[in-house]
Amino acid sequence: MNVKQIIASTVAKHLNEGEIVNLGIGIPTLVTDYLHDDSSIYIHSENGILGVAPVPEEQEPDFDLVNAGKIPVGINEGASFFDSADSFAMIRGGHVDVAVIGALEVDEKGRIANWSVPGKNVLGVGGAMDLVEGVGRVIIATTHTTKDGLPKIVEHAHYPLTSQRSVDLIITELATFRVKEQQLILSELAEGVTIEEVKRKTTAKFIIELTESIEEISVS
Amino acid sequence: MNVKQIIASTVAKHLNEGEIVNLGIGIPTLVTDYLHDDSSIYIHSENGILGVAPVPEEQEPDFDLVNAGKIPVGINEGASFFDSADSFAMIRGGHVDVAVIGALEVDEKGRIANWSVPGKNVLGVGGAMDLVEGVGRVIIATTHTTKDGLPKIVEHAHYPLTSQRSVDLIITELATFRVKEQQLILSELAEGVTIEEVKRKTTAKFIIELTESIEEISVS
Amino acid sequence: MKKLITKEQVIPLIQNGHTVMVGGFGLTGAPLTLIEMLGDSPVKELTVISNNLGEPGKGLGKLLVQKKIKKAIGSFFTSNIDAVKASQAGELEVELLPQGTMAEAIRAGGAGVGAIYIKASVDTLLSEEKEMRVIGDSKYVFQEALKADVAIIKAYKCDTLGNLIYRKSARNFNPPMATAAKVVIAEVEEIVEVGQLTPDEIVTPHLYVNYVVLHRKEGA
Amino acid sequence: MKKLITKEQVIPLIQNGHTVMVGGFGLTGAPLTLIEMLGDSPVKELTVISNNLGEPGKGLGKLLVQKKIKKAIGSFFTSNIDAVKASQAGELEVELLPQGTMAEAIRAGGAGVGAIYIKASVDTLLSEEKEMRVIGDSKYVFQEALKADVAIIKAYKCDTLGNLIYRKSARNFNPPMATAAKVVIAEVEEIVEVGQLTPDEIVTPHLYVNYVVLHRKEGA
Repeated sequence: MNVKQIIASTVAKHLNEGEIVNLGIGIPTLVTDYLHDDSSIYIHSENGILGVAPVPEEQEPDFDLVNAGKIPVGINEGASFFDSADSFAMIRGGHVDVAVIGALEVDEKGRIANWSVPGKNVLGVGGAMDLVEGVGRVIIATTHTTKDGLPKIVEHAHYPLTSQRSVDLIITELATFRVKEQQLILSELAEGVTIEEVKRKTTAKFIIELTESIEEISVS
Repeated sequence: MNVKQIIASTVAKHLNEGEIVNLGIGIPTLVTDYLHDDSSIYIHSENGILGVAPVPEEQEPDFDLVNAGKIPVGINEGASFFDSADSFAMIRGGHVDVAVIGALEVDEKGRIANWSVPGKNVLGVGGAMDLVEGVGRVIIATTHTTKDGLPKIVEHAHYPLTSQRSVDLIITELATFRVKEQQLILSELAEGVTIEEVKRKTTAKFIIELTESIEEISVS
Repeated sequence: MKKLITKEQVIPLIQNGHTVMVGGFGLTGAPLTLIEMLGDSPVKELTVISNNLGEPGKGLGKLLVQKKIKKAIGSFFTSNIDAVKASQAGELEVELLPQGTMAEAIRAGGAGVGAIYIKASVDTLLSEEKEMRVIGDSKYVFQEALKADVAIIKAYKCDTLGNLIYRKSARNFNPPMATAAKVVIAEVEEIVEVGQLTPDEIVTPHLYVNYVVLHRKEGA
Repeated sequence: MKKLITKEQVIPLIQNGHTVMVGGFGLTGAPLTLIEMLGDSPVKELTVISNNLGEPGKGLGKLLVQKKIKKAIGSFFTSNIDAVKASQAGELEVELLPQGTMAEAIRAGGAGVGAIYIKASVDTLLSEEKEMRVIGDSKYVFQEALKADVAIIKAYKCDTLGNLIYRKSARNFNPPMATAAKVVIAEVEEIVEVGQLTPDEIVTPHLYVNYVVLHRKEGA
């Protein structure tokens, strides 16, 4: 598995059966690859679909059936289509259980920045603010560092925040952090990753409370 | 024709082809009886129908298909069903051209009172306020006087107003008034009715500008 | 079907003092089986949000004579003489809203919109104690969103996931109410297999529906 | 079909300085034939309300390089490098809204709602100059309704009355935009006889649709 696949498969493990999950652009869209076929998790796409599935292999892509990343998808049995106003009514009204989204940065209170880069004209915000304010749980799926190797989980965000709300879970290829009372808690390490590596690549303060099973892996 | 039929048939003459018309409870619902079969006037019912028609004679009444008066109706070809929020979005958003509604009173500025009787607990307002604020033209369909013979078109309303908006047309079994710049204009007389009779049964001030064709009838 | 429950499971969901939305326009589209179940429950002091209060002894009219309803928020209660009597006797508190304002406030509640500005009832007795605001060149009334603890609604069919469709004008307030309560119980005439309702046909997607009960035909 | 018009009839409907809503999420559900027609029109200084600005040279991207667009209101323009350049060069004014706020503000515009309160973007840089208000125990941003002079939208089929249905996720912003403009022009793939679309199937009832043009398949 590559880095993106590691992140997406870890996210999949943190979803509960029966949940309605919105998947953001990029890594989050890969999550559907790691749900088992008889899963009762339903994927919501903010452009107007409940019940997104991978495109069936034998099928031609249909450009009238795309996800939030404008990539052709398939649908499950029991799926439905609706307009953008109704779709965001679901998000804003708290009817979507989980959002999995990317981030430019996460600060040490668990708040994210994922829409604007200072000094550049701001030309995109998309649905991230609606999702972070509206859904039950927010899961951040991101590489642990930037392309240049700089930490993305930082003491203070350099970029403007998406919301004052703290997210619930931050999942990278190295580790998983829970956020509790605006505090980051390192709860899982990926195979072969040490606490020291995570500390070196993270400038935000965090508490360590590894879940047993994962701790075993990390010390093995 | 009885009084109600005279009023409803006069209303029908004042509707234009292509208009979307909402019909209120009571006399207004009779208007559909006076539209010709190939009319392009479409009837909107605020409980969620566009394209109301009379119940076809051979058909059993369907109590899942009722008008605003909770009376079973039929539908035209091209009719559609929607929920109450979407239905009032049409009304409030100005997408319904005409509302035909009843009134307890009309004042001499053409404003109506049709929801509340002072001294009694107010227990009903319905959709009248939404209609008067939202639609293009408001046509009042009412008997000229109360059951007790008292004028309904009065100098000042005794009952609370439904809106500050003046209606566009007031149609009774005796006469039709246009409302222009908050002034009532007697524009038509029913067959056999004299200006004197209308004056006697109306306490609101009004101007007389009879349309030619009707004037001929009234003097004949 | 996992969401299908019985009367014994419905009763504890609605508790003393709860705010309950009840679908229907008059008796059309009203969840009569669910209302019947509430009639057999010891629950009391309910605040009911519903366009009407049924008819004397029918629908919500039953709960009214059982004195289970403390307060009613809706648009038209005049058609039930028992509501008029209860209000005059000081046994029923009434909050009247224009029908469209009510429908839109329920939609807002479900869509995570905090409040809306509506023209209906501006400068009338009905809103004399309400906040007004000029937006553009019109005056609007401030209306907070409406939400409920429980919504009981009536649909036509559901699939085994809980997707709903409605029958003709029995749709009315049911879809917006399905979005605006913490717990949504739908009474349906028929349950079909998932996949039987097409993605374009579904009116209320399953994420809004917590529980389903089967409609009991009168006399059955 | 009375509402069916040609390019020559479309062009004069959209005038210099007009505010134009344009449906679509990326190119999915975008009215490409109508946009093409605008490209051949001398019209300029348009304010465009659309989620995106197409792609470089495609869809609205075409009108952008023709410098017909003075201002863009939407949620995500970053995917078109030409929009980024035009903005940096001071040739394009941009107003960014969270995608859900935009969708809901358009719906409000169509539904005669003057303004709405939304949580998304509260206490962020995006709304630092916006009015806030606490309702219940949450903070909301005040958002005025969005309306337009003209909406150009894409639908799948229409009947000869102008009722519309959409295809899969090509629905997106098209139905709310169909409600929020003085003049609505729908581009459709197919016209069917009235009666071919059932009352439950119709998504946009004909009262919202002023004109229809036929979609021209690429290369055709």
